Amino acid sequence: MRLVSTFLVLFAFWLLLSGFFTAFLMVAGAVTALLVVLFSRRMDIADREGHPVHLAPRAVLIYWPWLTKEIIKSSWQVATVILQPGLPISPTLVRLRSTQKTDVGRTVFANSITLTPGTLTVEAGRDEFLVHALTRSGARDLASGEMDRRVSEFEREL
Amino acid sequence: MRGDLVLRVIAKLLIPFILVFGLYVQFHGDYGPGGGFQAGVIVAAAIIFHALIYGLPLTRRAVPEWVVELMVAAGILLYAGVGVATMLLGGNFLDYSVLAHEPVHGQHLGILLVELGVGITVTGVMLIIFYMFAGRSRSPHSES
Amino acid sequence: MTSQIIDLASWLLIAGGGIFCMIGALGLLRMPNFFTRMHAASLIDSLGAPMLLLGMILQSGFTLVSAKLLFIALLLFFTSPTATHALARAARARGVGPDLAEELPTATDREDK
Amino acid sequence: MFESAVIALLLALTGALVRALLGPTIFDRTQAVNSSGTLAMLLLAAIGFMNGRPDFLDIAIIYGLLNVIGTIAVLKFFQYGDLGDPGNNADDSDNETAGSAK
Repeated sequence: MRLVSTFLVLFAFWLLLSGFFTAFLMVAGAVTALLVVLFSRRMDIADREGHPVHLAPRAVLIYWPWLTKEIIKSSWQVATVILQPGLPISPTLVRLRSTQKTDVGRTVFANSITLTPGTLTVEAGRDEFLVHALTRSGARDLASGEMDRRVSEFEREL
Repeated sequence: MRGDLVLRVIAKLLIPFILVFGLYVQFHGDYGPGGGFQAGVIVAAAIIFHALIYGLPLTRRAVPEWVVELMVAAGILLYAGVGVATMLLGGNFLDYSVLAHEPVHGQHLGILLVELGVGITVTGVMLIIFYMFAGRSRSPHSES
Repeated sequence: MTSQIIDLASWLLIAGGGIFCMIGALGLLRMPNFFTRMHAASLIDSLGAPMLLLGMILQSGFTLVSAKLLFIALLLFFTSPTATHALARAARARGVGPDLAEELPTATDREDK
Repeated sequence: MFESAVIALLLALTGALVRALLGPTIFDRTQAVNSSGTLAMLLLAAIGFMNGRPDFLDIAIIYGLLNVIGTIAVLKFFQYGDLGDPGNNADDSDNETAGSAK
């Protein structure tokens, strides 16, 4: 079942890349997608972790808009910090507790932290992250745990 | 690097798409920038990425060394075979027009096969180079 | 009318993306040590690049070109934080100090913010 | 207008390259090279638009892919001194082996 959906996603990827809908290229795309599915099974990467299609709707509709807003907000802060002549930085390392249950959820959390400028994940452990923040206020925002809560909510219903 | 969960999960997500992209470049050589050489490099890069994250032994199990050696030989054989086939059919070496009834079809087929040969060979050579580099430094007992 | 609005929006996005890329590069030059520089670089990756790409998507309309631009944006979205995280992790393992402004607050005393 | 975007990207690229030249540690240089890879990718797309030939986008995608794989390869080499190492011994215990990379 998962292999079928992987196949469909990869075939759609091919069609969007190609844009030529001749018979030969369609067949080539289908063969390609099939080969890649089989090969990724052989490489042992075609499991639930490697193809989290069940998360896609929630990601696109709920999580990404919020993340975009966060990125814009913190980018603005970092940009003003860079442009000030005094360079008012106060680098901080924070340990955060993460409440995600799966590795995909932890990865989403870690990458969301890194993606927002001003904070970056240094160490992603099982239930504790080591985060470096450019300013103390950025670290405090992160420690309020809103992002953690949203990621946990997003990865639920697995 | 398998201990790092971020790298592991993202690599799992990414590698199939890189492979499809590589084969897309392979088959669209006559429409845009691309062709056998680039496609071979991209496919090899995907496999090298797998080796970087999951370690060489696992990759060697998925793509054994004899397969890689076979790929190098088979690609060149395909290339030369097309050439010889065109000669047998009465044209010059790599004169694709004689491969099918219509010259244009023949040219398409010929270019496709030759590019496929180039792609397979390039993938094989890249992987052999990588296997040699990566297997050399610490483990003299290579498990080929 | 709507096409003019879209045009204006795309130029604004492209201009903003260019400006943010330059700010990021400036930060890359100005920041005092490695970890703080990485924050400046992530400004390029996570705001400058998507703004530029979104502007180009608006310019090209609903075509295959914009599908490819979207792929580039998604690729950046997944890979750039991964590369940044790998860099930070490797640097810390190698002993490049983060040069902190204050002592390390633990997970327990973050509650009393 | 794409011209000004290209100029802005070139300026940013210059900054990143200066950092790559100056960078005291290997990680600074790797970071700068990674950033300049991103910028070069954007530059390819912008130049493609400027010339009205968006074919360049395929090359931009390839650039982005190789940028990440290259960065991780460099990091792995400096951390383990070996590209094929599975790195099973998890997290922080690799400091000693990292020393042998030189």
